Amino acid sequence: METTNVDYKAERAGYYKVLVGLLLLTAVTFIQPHMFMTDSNFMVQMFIGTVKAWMILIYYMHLKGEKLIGWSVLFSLLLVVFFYIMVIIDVNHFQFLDLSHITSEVTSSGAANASAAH
Amino acid sequence: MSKTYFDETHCAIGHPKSTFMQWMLTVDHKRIGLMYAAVMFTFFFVAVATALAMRFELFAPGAQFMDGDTFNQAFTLHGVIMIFLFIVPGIPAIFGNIVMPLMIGAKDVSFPRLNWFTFWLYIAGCIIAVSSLWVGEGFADTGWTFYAPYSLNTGTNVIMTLVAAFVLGMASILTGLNFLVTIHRLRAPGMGFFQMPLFVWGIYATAWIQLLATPVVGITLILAILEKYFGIGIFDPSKGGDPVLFEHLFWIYSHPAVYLMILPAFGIMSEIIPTFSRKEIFGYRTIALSSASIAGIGYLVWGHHLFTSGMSDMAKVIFSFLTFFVAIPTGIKFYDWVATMYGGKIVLSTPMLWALGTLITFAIGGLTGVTIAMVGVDIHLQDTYYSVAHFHYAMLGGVAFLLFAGMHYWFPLCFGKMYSEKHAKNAFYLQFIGFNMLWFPMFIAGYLGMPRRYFDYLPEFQIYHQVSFFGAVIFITGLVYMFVTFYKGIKNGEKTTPNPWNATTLEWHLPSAPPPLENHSKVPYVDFRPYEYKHGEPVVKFDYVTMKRID
Amino acid sequence: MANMLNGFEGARAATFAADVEQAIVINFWISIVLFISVIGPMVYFAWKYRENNVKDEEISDVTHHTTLEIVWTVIPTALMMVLFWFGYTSMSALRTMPDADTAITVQVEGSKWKWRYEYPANKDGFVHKLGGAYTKPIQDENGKIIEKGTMDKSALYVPANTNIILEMTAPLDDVIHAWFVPAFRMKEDVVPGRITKQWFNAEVGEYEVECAEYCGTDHSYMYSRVVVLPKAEYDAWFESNEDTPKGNYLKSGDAILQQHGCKSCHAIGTDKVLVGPTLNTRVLTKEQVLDVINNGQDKLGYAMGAMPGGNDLEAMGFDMTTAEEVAAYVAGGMKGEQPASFATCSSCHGEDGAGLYGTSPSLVSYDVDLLRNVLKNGKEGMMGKMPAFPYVSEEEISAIAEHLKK
Amino acid sequence: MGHEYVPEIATDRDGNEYEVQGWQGDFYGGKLGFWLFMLTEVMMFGAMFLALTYYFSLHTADFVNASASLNRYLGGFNTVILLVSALTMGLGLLKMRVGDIKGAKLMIWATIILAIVFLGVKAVEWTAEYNHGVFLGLDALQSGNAHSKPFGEILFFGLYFTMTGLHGFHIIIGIGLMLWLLKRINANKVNQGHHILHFNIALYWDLVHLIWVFVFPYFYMIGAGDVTGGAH
Ligand code: HEA
Ligand code: HEA
Ligand code: HEC
Ligand code: CUA
Ligand SMILES: [Cu+2]
Repeated sequence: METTNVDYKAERAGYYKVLVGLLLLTAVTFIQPHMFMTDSNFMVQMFIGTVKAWMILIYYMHLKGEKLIGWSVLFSLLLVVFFYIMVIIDVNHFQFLDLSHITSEVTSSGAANASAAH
Repeated sequence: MSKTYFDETHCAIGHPKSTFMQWMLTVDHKRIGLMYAAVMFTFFFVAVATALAMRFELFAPGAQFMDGDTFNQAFTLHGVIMIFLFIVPGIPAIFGNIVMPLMIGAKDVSFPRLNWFTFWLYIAGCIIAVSSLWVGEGFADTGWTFYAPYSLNTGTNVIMTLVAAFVLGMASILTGLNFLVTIHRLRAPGMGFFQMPLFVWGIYATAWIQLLATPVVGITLILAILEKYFGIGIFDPSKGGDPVLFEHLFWIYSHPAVYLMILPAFGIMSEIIPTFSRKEIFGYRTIALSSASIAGIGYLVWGHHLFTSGMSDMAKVIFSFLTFFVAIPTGIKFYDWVATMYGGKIVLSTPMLWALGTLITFAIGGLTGVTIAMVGVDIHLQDTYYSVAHFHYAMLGGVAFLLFAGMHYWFPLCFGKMYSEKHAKNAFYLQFIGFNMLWFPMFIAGYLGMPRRYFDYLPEFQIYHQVSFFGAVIFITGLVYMFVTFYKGIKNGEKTTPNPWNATTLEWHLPSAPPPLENHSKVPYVDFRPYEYKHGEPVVKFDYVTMKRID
Repeated sequence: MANMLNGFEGARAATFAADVEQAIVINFWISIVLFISVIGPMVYFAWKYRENNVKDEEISDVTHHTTLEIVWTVIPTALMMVLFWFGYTSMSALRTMPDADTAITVQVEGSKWKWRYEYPANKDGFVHKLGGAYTKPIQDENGKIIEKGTMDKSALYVPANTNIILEMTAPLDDVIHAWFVPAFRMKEDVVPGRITKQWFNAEVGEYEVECAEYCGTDHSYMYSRVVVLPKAEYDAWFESNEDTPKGNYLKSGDAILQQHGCKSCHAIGTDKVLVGPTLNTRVLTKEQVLDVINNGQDKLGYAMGAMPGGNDLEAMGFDMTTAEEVAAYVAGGMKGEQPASFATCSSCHGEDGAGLYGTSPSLVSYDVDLLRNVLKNGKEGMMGKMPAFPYVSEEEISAIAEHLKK
Repeated sequence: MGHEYVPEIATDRDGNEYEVQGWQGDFYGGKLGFWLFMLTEVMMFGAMFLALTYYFSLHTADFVNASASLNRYLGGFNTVILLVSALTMGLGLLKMRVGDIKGAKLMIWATIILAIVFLGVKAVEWTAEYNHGVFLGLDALQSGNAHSKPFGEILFFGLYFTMTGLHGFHIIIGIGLMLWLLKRINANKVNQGHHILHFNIALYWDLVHLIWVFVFPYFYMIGAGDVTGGAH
């Protein structure tokens, strides 16, 4: 990043704008479970997270206009996504999952009590 | 006579007087590369000794001189050293350091001090790994795969081995990072990505794997350590944890890791074949791009190690399908290399012998890899000696053989001297024969149902193990022979010119052999392809003082 | 037992073995073709263009040939897809479970280092439980094998030409194993916490089972066998309450210890410490006793409850400074003068350390109560962790106790 | 280092001159290197989120239950703290780039203080959980005893302590790095013309924030709302 020609005021204003955006999104994070789309809570939360992450990457981390770095980031994210897809496909297609101990709901009689008391 | 990198060096801290300290603190990429070689070679002999001990034990059914536990520690030690201390850092740490910056006309890597630090991190990892032999309950007995829950239950010193693997992983990441930045930033002016020598492409593809795959195994090992200490439950079935998840996470790294090993080795092949065919390489671009695509596709196929793990059948089919697509770019490379030989003038010097020998052994290693990529067949062959033979053909007959090829090829560059061609060739023949005798019978034994990691076996398999034993003896004799030849070469080999092979790439256009401290006297301008030959002579010639082209 | 891998050669032992074999053969020929397509030209070029056969001016400078490049991309790709297809179909044959109604479902448990099989109840409601550990080969001093290893009668007995489904798992505190029959070309891991299944349909014969997933000390001895019987013979046995179609198991204490795999961890008759202590007589070491005095012991499940350790013990009047002395006394087999603070111990373990009527453990012998509790609850101590063996029956426990007394 | 470094010149056959990029004083190289390092962090946390998602897909209800018992307000407070600290960090870098060394230092101090507040809140949370009997090694997270929680909850809390712990560890390292940065600034090793260190530490801090952006909703928010009883 060049140090010449820094438009201090404009960049500072940019920082504040992004901050406001992020704060707003955080607020949405908080009210969403009580207000809207409550049945897909997890998805919405992750979506908001992604938007926030994108803003941080682009503005705070100056990814805008960075070709090489941008593609590298994208590539590694795509890899992670592929790992998720395959691993989750695998476990959810495991034929004998319902019979298996690791998915049984209750670990012991004690746990049954504990969750009953919940 | 001008000074070489043996005579002077830059240091990480201060300017020590003693030669010893100058080596310890050096930031010069060539010295660091040599030190890696020396250390690896030392540990390597530990692993070879364990391998020989295992072969002794397997000479006949029944316990010879080891019990089950000792044998289990032996193959773990062998696997861990071979993989984490030797072959994963292997070619990148040695030749990536020594020749890659020379090949792109750089003065050093991008972060020379980080390079120095990485070397010592590597040493720390080695020390932790090896010292766990004597600390606590002895070396881990988990196999190099550390499968949970076995690694969580066993009483041996798994934690130290895990920590060592983690530290070595860090070193590997930092090496990759350093090389990536170097290749992106420090190429000589005019050298685009498609003017880079193919070894640099191999290192580049490998560096991406080191960078992006290693952290996954790093965190997996940390999770295993936390599991052992705090019982977080992730891999513990009695708390709902799933052992299969560990296998996924482990192989997400460890499969790409096998391509991390082989890609720079392929790079060496791509250097040697055109040089000794006196001819420009066939299909430069496809070879370069296939390195990249092997690295890319390599991330997608880890599941082929889980064909019998209790993974869902759906995932088995998908992973089997994807696995075949790594074989295709590899095949393309093979055809390109052979096509390079067409119409050339083939000089069978020792490096070329090793390269051609490897074409044979790795073809066997790779094609048997394709066999076990067939899911129905792998259900029979998984965890038998068939897969052991496959990966020794791939790692020893592929990576280590090409490392040897590279050692012969760049020997004059590193030391300015030449080994005895006659002895080097004899050593090659011994090893080539010994190797095939050692591992080929194991394909048959594995197919007939000889499981791996057995210290005692059913009498039917004895004949295969015995042939294999004699193969090992021949092989290791050849190995020792080779190292003696090298040693003699270093001590009192003939002096050589900077370009004894008539090679074309930039590392041969140096003012002296061994190279001076800051490499090329001036950075050249690159407006040529890496392997240009005309009538068997390199096209590009330099004035080694001004580094201007004079052809 | 002339040939341990009985039945392998035929390659038709199980119905789907032929599919796998076919896939292997196809792969073999395709591999040969591909190998020759690379190595053939290589050898030829190395010979034809050898150094002194080529003049410098004759060296060609081809670097591209589009048609060739397409050919050597497309044809191998097609061949790879052929291989994938046969890999896939042979896997489908192996992995498509038959209809459970027409098949026999056997529960398989793999644990360190034995295989156990549990059948569905027969007409009388009797449940056959088979399997056990492999008897290791015996070597003389020179390492020569004088007696081959054997499964004896412990095996999986199934009828011929019938679909058998195996429902497999491992105990939660155990590790992964794999049930592998080379002759059938089948294997699948046995994973603690998961249920995995495989099936087969085989012809009469005996076939070796091997553990193919590394599992520790005796991984190399975790064999079992599948004995496929003519249907009538199987049915006759299944409806009976005979132990196995080959007769009943020996009920001697030694045989029981062998069958349940106790001997892979415990030496009996020698002082060698394998994984757990030797089971000659119960001689605790000083370290073991000290460990219990300091940390207590609450895994055994005696009626009296957990044994207090450290501070709790002191609160009962035990003098911690004499711990060493007491430990030495117990380790020495309770001979010589009794340390004064052993009084605290004897309030639970009895004057002579022989335990109190099954409510607290004996310190000197493997009585039935100690055995029962250890087998039921497992035992975790300073030597390590012994898994529980809940399926060892009451008679068997008595027989073991009887045997250990000798 | 690198102040007096004069780049080398390479000359082609026609005598045209090209500046050679050396490893010394390579701002972009430093930045690229650091980004690559951060990618390794992404992969590392990616793998942990993978384990988390794995068990979430198996034990969705348990996860939601367990999440509901976390203190969302403290978590939310920490989110805001990190948000503001990312701002102060950014402003600090901006000031450095225009040569306002004093302002930059002030901003770095502000970031450090916010980071410490974050850790403080974390400590309060963990103590509360400990007192509730939910902590690594306590009975509730062991199997087979009277207090055992269901599998999903054991796994949720196991990963919760691991991941927030690792994140906290990153914050601690960040504080160390910032203190070191201040030292370098005072020694005039980092200044307007040579601020790659400041730049990279700012990037690091953003990464720490970025990870929290996912850690927070994944642990604290999936159990929010009317699906379950809400916070305790
Ligand atoms: C350097 C290391 C290396 C390399 C390069 C490879 C390369 C390959 N490997 Fe290998 N493999 C290992 C190291 C390696 N492997 C290790 C260490 C293990 C076991 C780990 C353990 O369990 O401990 C293993 C295990 C392993 C398994 C699991 C076996 C099991 O546990 O059951 C599988 C299954 O698919 C597999 C497949 C392949 C394939 C398809 C390739 C392909 O990349 C091969 C491509 C090469 C060729 C195809 C040959 C050359 C080309 C031609 C001759 C041209 C014509 C051919 C075609 C166009 C197809 N490997
Ligand atoms: C790079 C990897 C590598 C190499 C080279 C070797 C080399 C050899 N290995 Fe093995 N091996 C493994 C990696 C390797 N191995 C792994 C990962 C396992 C699995 C472990 C597990 O199950 O967990 C294994 C398992 C394994 C087994 C199976 C154990 C079992 O399952 O029961 C056996 C059995 O005989 C064996 C033997 C040998 C022998 C005789 C050699 C000989 O060929 C030894 C001679 C070696 C060489 C000749 C190499 C030469 C290289 C150099 C000399 C380099 C010099 C270095 C520098 C100058 C820097 N190895
Ligand atoms: C996987 C290995 C293993 C197997 C199989 C095994 N044990 Fe053990 N056993 C142990 C270990 C380890 C201990 C020691 C526990 C300790 O540290 O106190 C032990 C302890 C014991 C003890 C108590 C010893 C003492 O003095 O406190 C008895 C009795 C015992 N085992 C009997 C058996 C019997 C009977 C069987 C078979 C049915 C068996 N064990 C199978 C590993 C095993
Ligand atoms: Cu059980 Cu290997
Ligand atoms: Cu693989």
